[in-house]
Amino acid sequence: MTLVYFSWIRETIGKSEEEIILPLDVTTVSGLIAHLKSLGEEYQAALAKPELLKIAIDQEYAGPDNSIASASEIAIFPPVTGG
Amino acid sequence: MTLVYFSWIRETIGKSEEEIILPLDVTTVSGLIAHLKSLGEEYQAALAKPELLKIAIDQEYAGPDNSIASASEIAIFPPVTGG
Amino acid sequence: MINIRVQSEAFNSAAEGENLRSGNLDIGATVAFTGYVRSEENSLTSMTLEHYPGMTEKQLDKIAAQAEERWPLDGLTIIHRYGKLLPGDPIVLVIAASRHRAHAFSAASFVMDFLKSEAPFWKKEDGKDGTKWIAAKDSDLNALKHWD
Amino acid sequence: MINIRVQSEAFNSAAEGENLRSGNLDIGATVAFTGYVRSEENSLTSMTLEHYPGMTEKQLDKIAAQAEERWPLDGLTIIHRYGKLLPGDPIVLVIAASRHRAHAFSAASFVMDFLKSEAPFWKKEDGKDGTKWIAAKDSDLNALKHWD
Repeated sequence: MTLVYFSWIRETIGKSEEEIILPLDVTTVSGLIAHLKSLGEEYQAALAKPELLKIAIDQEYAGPDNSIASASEIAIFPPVTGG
Repeated sequence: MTLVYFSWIRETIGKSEEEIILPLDVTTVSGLIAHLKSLGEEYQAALAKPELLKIAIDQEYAGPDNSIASASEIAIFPPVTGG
Repeated sequence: MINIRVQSEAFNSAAEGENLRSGNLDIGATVAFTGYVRSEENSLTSMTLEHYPGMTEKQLDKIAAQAEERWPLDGLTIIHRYGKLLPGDPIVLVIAASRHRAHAFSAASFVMDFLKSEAPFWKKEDGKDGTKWIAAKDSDLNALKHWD
Repeated sequence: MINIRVQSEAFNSAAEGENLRSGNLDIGATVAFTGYVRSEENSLTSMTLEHYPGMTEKQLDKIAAQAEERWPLDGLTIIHRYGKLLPGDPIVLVIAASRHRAHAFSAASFVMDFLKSEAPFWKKEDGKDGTKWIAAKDSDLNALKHWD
């Protein structure tokens, strides 16, 4: 599974994308976030505030309870500010 | 006093403007319309339907009861259709 | 800045937009409305717009002043053509400039609604059914109720 | 006709409007929204827009399709820039074309409201207070409620 990061989440984690192999018990968006936070300080800092996280599974918006079982690309980014 | 006409009211009356001297008892917009209708068939035809008449006194919209005492130019035209 | 013009010539909407902004870096949004001569199923040959010189400008000034009172605008342009126009020709341009988009949208829409019902213009169509003056639409009068 | 582009280059709003109309004589109205890089009191040096290639286009397609479902449109253009922009530079252009003005106004305004909250763009400002990512505004989320 590919993870992609944007904006200050990308900068705080320190990379724009990475391949990840998840433990079998990580099956939802919220489980993924919790798992990532266990990987190090930079993840903890970037993902500390759930209200500032937007998630897209294969380029469609997803909520915390969404399954990530069949996802190939998951994006994590802050609320958007275009226009 | 100058009267000016626009659109099909101008075409029906057959002139775009005219100078007129009014009887002393014609003091309001509705009085003016009634007086003009007495001047001939073309005025009767043009002014037959009050709901299709818009009046401006010195280039400001006016209603049937408005005084025309100090008017120098009165315009009669149908509802507008610009834009 | 308020720019109001009544003219027979065509206008250049991009140049008018640039002129309205004229380097004002507070402006975050412009909304430009353009109205065109329609011709459904090629029913129309040409259109002639008559207006009431003097009163037209006064009415447009008044509408622009009302828009500026209601919303914090950085600029407003109103250009309306008269004379003979062909299908597809632009008739009217309204551009509202503001810090924030909602004000620009509201102001441009407000100006068009009031222009339609208060600016003394009249359209005459030449088409396959002959020549006729266009009747005012109830929908245009009803549109004013949004702004009460 | 729906035209959607995400690009670093500037756009020409007049040419985009002509392209959208492209001789369709049913079109009576276009509403063109342009958003610009603001710089209050010259606080801003430059702005950099990041986006999520692929998802951006998908979201814009979806917003455009929703607008076409809600209103009878004859055309809709959405162009959004990314990369480094300077104060006063245009960021986004939305043009809605329709037979009647109210639909063009509504559609352009709807597209902007949803683009602001759903299209994955992020603005970073370089200015006299250093470099910072712009925070999303509650007012933009609230704007969506108009369309429920």
